[in-house]
Amino acid sequence: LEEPLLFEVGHVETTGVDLPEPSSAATRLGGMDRAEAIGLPGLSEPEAVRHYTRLSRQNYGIDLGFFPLGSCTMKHNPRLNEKVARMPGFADVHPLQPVQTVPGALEVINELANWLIDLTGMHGVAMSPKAGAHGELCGILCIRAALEARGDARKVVLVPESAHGTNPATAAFAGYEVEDIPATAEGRVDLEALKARLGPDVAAVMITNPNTCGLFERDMKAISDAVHAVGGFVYCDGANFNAIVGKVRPGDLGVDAMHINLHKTFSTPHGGGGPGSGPVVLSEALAPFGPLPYVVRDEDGEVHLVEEENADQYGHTQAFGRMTAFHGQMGMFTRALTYMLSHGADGLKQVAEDAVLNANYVLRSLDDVLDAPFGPSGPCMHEALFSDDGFAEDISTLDLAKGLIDEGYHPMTMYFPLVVHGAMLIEPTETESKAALDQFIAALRSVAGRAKAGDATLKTAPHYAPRRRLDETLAARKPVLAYEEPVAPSGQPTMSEQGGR
Amino acid sequence: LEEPLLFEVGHVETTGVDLPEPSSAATRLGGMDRAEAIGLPGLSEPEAVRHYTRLSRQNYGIDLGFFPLGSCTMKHNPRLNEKVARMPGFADVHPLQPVQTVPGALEVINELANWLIDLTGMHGVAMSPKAGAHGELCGILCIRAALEARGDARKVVLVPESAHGTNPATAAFAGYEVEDIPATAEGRVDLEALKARLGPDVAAVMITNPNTCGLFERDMKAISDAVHAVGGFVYCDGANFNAIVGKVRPGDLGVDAMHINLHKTFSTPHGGGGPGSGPVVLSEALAPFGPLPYVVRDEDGEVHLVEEENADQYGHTQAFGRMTAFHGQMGMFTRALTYMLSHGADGLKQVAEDAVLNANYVLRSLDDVLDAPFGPSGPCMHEALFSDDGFAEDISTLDLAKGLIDEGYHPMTMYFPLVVHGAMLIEPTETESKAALDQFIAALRSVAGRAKAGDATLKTAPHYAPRRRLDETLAARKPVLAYEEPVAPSGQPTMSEQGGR
Amino acid sequence: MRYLPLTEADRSAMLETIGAPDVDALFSDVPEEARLTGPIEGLPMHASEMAVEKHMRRLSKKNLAASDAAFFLGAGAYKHHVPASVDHIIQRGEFLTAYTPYQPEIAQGTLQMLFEFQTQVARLYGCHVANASMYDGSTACWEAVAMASRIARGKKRKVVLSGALHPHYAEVVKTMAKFTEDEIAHASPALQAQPDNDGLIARIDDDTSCVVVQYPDILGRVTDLQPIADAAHEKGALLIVVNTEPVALGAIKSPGEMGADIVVGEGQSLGVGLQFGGPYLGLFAVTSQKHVRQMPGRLCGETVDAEGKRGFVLTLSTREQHIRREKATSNICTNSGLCALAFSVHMTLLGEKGLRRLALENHRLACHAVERLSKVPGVTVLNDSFFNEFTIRLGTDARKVVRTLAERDILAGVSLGRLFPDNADLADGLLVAVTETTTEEDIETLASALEEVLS
Amino acid sequence: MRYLPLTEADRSAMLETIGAPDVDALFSDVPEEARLTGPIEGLPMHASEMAVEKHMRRLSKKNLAASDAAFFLGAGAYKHHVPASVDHIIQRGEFLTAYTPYQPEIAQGTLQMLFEFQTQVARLYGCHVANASMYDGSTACWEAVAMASRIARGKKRKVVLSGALHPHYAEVVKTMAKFTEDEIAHASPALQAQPDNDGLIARIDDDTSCVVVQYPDILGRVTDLQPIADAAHEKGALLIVVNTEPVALGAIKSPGEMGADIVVGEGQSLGVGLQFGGPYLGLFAVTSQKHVRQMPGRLCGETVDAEGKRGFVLTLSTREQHIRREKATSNICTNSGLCALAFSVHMTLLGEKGLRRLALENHRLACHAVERLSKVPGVTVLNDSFFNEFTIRLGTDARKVVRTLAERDILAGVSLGRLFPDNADLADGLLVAVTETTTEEDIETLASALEEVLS
Repeated sequence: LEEPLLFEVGHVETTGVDLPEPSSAATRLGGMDRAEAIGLPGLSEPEAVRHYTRLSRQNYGIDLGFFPLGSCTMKHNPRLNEKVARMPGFADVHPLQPVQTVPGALEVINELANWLIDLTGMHGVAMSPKAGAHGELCGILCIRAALEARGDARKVVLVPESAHGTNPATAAFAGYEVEDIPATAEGRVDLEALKARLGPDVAAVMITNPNTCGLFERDMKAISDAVHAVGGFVYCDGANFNAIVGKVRPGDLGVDAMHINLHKTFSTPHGGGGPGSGPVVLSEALAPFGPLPYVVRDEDGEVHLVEEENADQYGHTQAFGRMTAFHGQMGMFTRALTYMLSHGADGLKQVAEDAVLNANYVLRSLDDVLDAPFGPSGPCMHEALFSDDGFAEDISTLDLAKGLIDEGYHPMTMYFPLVVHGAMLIEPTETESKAALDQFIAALRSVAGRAKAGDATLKTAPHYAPRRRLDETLAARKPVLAYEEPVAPSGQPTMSEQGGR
Repeated sequence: LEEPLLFEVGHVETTGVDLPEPSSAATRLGGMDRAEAIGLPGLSEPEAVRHYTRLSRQNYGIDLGFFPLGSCTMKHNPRLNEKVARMPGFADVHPLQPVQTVPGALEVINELANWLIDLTGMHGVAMSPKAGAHGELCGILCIRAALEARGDARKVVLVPESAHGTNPATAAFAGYEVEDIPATAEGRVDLEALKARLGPDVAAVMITNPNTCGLFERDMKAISDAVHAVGGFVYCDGANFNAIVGKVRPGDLGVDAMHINLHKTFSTPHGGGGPGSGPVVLSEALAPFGPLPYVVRDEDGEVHLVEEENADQYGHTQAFGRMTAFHGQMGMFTRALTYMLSHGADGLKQVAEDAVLNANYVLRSLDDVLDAPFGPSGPCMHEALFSDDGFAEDISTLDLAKGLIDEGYHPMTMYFPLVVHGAMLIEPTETESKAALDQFIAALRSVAGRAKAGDATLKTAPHYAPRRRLDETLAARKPVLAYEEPVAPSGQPTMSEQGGR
Repeated sequence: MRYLPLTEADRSAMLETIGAPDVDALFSDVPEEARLTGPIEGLPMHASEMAVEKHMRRLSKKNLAASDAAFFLGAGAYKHHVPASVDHIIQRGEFLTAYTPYQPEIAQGTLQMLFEFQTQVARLYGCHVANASMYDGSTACWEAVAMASRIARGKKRKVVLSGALHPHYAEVVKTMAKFTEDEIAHASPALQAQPDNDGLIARIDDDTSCVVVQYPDILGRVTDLQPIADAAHEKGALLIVVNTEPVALGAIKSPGEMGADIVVGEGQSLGVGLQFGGPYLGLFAVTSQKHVRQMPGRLCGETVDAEGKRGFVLTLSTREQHIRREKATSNICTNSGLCALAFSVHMTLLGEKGLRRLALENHRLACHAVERLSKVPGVTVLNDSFFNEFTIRLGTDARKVVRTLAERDILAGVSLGRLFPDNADLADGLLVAVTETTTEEDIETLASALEEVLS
Repeated sequence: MRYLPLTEADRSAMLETIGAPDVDALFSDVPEEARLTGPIEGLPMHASEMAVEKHMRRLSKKNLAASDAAFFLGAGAYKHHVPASVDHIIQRGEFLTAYTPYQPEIAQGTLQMLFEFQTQVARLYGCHVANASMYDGSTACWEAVAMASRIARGKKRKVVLSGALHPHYAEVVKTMAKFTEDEIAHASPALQAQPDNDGLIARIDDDTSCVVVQYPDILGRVTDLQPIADAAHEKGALLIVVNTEPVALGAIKSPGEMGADIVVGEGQSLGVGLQFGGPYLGLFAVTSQKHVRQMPGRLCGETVDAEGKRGFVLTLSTREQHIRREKATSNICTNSGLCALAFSVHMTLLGEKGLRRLALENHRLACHAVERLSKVPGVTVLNDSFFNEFTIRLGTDARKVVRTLAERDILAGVSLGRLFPDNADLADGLLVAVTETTTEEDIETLASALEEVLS
């Protein structure tokens, strides 16, 4: 089923929305009336529904099968959350409505904030960041604001080699120099090496815990104490919070700031690449610097919106500014709060336990056919890490991953973390059943066997997907980033001959 | 992607609905507590969503492609209709609520009834029939009630050979003997033959207009007059109303009763086989006998529900009874009314015009490669009819149809009407674009060429569908109509080894 | 028009291919005097999605939605919580916009679902085989009576209906019987704690093709059906059991276990919702293999494809009217496919554990309501046994009480006067249903309001 | 727990495979003093779908939904009618639950949609290339400023912001600039019929990396940008144009036509809805090919697969932080994929014809509102030009008037006092937005209420 481009089937005269014909009255557009053709083809509703339904079927999604993606926590998205987000009182309210008309919306933000604070053992939370990386930036800016407030112009942020790429990018964006922290042979931060580097020039250490090798940083508290001892702050990347939610509170380990990906741990849908949401929980030391706007509940239980004009009133005078125009990802807040209320404190603890149980089950069901570099040192957390050790010479991790597509699965995370050669990182999450894992394990065992035997058909996989391997080099060398109508000698220039199936 | 049966993946201890654990309090169930295991496996929500999403992908639907089904009017189902049907005031009201609490629901029924009356030029409408066949039965029962009311015990209903199978079935169900009416070589009812058969024993004639050959019965008015002249009634099968909606009113042609398939002409979704809805419009002679309950609007504009107890008050004392427990297919009424309001009188006329235009375009774009038995006599209405004349000896209409599946299409209606050998009936409807028709025509020309050339691969088509040809004989000879767990020697009896992909 | 893809240019090009001067030429077979020249008068012209939605929302808001009231209506239609994922699944285009699965190669989704549905219904009912759904409970009930007549081959003409059968169901049977000339024995029920099973049994004779009872019955009573089954079978009659609340069967014995031959019912409780009465979902099952070929409606069966893979098809369709014409076994053509899907998804989400818990939660709240309402001065509870619905007597015309309470957004139940308008003896009866959606606060609201109104 | 498929039996079997005595053994790396032994205190336990839905509905009902009011708010977020099919499509599991399309073989649906989206945005903006979306308009605006700095390679440090730029957007730019040490030139706008373009031009100097203007501006004014573009280019600065109402571009000239280098904006108007401010949709496009590799965010490009079939991939990702780490061109990782889909579907349904009609219908109703409101004693209309939003002066504190009217379910607009709390000169200004969802009755309601309140 091939589907042509919209620009090949649509017409500028077709519309799927009935609107009155324009009247001939004079406009008051300042003489800027748009005269030229824009080039936007339309489709009637039947055509549009079919176009997008067909396109959708070229996608893979959680609703169709398992996503063994490390660090991405692709879990089931409950349908209740979608229903709640569409309630008119949430979906159909304007961010600048008089606050008297939106107490329920403010309560949602406040309730969710309280859940996040309680689950992490922290002191405050900045709700407005729009995604994980935006949350990281917010956290680092809080740290910088706190340091500046005490007149401390530190220059360096320490980041482990195995960190998500967003960590060093964020630190650089906030004006810091980034230095690596080495890892032990066991895949954890080298505490002694870190201590040796710490000093008065270090603004912060950014740690991921559980780390990107799927291991818990046993020395986390000692790391925090050491960083605090030299006047620095500890930023924790919360992308892997799903492994410990309800089991461990980062605040108890000395963390100063941590972003929470609501689209990972709290199951707001990924949507093919967003929207996400990245609130940042903050320690007592950093909370005063959190950005505007935010929401507080007073002693009478009433909720209030704090913005620039009334920050004094609520004692929040040191905010470092505003990260986005409005209040953050409200549509994600309603979903995440619904998810939390559904699970409750007991259910969230079970989430972490089942996620870790599933990961260890995958690890131990595969470590006889795939090399698990940190397997011997004990259980993993929520994800299982393997290397390409033992593959036939010309078969790569990428080949194995594309072979998995032919078995009906999305590939795992590949070549990350960088500390392991040909890394494969598998995070099953708690919403996969044992039966689903058993099927996946059987499929992966089979592909792994072919990789070891040097099965050449893996080099050209996938064979049964909507597309064979795509030429990414061509795409980057000669970028075609927008459609352009072919110059047609005659006939209909907007309808290609390529056809619709 | 194979999907196992629910009974192979589910467990009786698994549930996707959180409910409190039963208390130990005594029950008041009359001692009839259900003790034995029932055998109903459950799935958690993630598993259930995936099970049904995967199943859905083995289906074909209008959202995916064109349905060239004659007599079935598979048109686009607007999404607004789905949204409206889910409004709480329609979806969440009980049929026995005090009428004072449901004036809006009664207005919907009344508004829709008025649209149907105006569009058909009839006098009244029975809204409660649940589907087309149920509506036919309702219409025939009205006729029988009217005849009985005048003490007239007629025994015969005349039905054309080309009629839908439901017509004779309905007449038989209502206690009538069914006799055929012959057709002319042109594919229409033979008026003279009909007149010759008419007499005082004929209760009714059941006609489909446009008929199942896709032709308008030119002599409809003359037929009606002749039937009325001998004291009989004219029933018109409304399955093909889409061809003439807004262009011709059946009431103007002397029809006494006609059911309307809301799930055809008025676009309520087929849903893989229902629910439908089959209101029956009635002439002045039959309207007094329509069943209860129904809805009337008084002179003050107020709407009232008429049931057994208050039929006197509204002068509806001759109702033949009740066809169903409640008020009919309310959920379909809201969708159909939404559809009508969207199109309006002008849009509905355009519907018929575009439907007929599309059908004639298909007819004339194919009649050089396929035999069109009634093609020479002039334009068709909303569907184009072809025969298997010219196919290679061992290739059947069925083979061609299954070959069309491999081209990405649902087959057309086959072997119906019976009056044409190897008939293929194609109804494009008005919601297919010219581009979609051109693709279909190209595909059908290609398959027709193969059928003429005797391409043996057609005999085993489809090759690219989720299943190859299925053994229907086996299914009927040894019916397996419910799942039974295999007797497992050990382990988990509810989990087959067959696996999920 | 947003739903019509043809452009004016398309129309011209197509007319040219056809060789017609204009669209009206295609309608030349329609006698000119019958051809309308413009849009039908008196009807509005096309309207935008926004305008139509506004109009329909206005009508919707005129109704009191069940969720906005203290709600106690039942009598054959029950308000249950439907999981959000049910609606998500039935809105998948591949289910919503699919055709009847006559082409099994591209309809395995619908067919496998129907096979699972049939199995679920058969097990719930304690039966051998269930069909792929019917219009609703009342028409399924009639189809069962007609099937019993077919099995009796016209030699037995009497149908015995329990007085405690839903009166609308009885009305549908009587309406149809007028035309098929079956004789219907029926009377309205007496307000007693126990149904009059002995009286019913006494009415069964050798001319009886079937006996129809409801379980739990219209007054909410639960009784052992085995004696009735035995009595019917002794006279060569079939026992047809009607169930209007499938959730009950998570708590009480199945009709199949107690000797029923045909079990029919309304499936609306699971997945479908109230919808002012339709579309609903008729369930139909038989306990004996020998009756399968006499069943009405569609059946989905297992088979294999040309490569030997398991697959599903509609089968035994020689019973159906599109094939068998005047010899068909039922009036059903379209059924309730999408409602069957909703039912099946909801049942799958529940599973046996969830269904049993749901049933017991309904019963627990109903027990609480019985206890609370029995303390209201003037109220007498009729039932000894019940599941989630029971009858109370108010000592005054219940219809008026219902209307009065409706003004306060309390939908107190279904008055027996509405169901049995011809029987004044029942006028003070009120049928009260309680489900998992009912809160203790709702029950208190009803009880307090009754205390006030009845004093 | 309805979302957790493991049964107790599964858990035991899995622990056995792992060789662990219990689940807690898997958490042995967590120091014992940090391990929680029971559920976190003070938080509720798990709840049924029904209970959670009820709680959330209660919170939802505390808010006044825009559809239940006479509604005139804009200022960067607009209420438009979104066709029902848009929501249907974004709820398809294959779109909703898909991951970022890093595996193009099984993500062509998302990728082709993004390619179409990029083309639609580029054409709407009169640009060459658009990216695959950003968080929202305000962050896109900041990313544009940062991009201009990158292009200036740190040699130019000054950013000139128009006073008529949305103050929240200006605030975001200023916040970020504090850390990157760009110098921001900005002042709040004067209440004049025409924006002070000459003043803006006068502030551009050789140290200016970019000039940022909004079009239509925060007061609703529409002005020719070409002179500003020319002035900027003369000093080697880039012109960044911000648009917060994409519907406007169906009626007025595109920024690309008038010399903009980077065009950014908020896409919420099409497909996305109000949602109390998020998630929204940042649009980002450039007019020159040479700036493509400096763009932030994801880009989708056309290529071929191993069989030569056309396909799409994410490309030029060496700009992105997951690859380039501290050298990345932006802070974006996750973007607004699903909102981009909603925008693209809505735009496809409109098409050029629909977009133009929609724009003119907005403008027609806005003209009507201007006319009607100008007749209210005490009201002065500021604008000469506008699209669907304009500024009126009330002669009294507009914030108070807004609050008073809100009590009558009239959401009268956004007061300039709320947007510019520090500038008392603006306190009597009210920004009024009118779209196709506004009825003439709504306008009359507002006008009458203002007559009453201002008298």
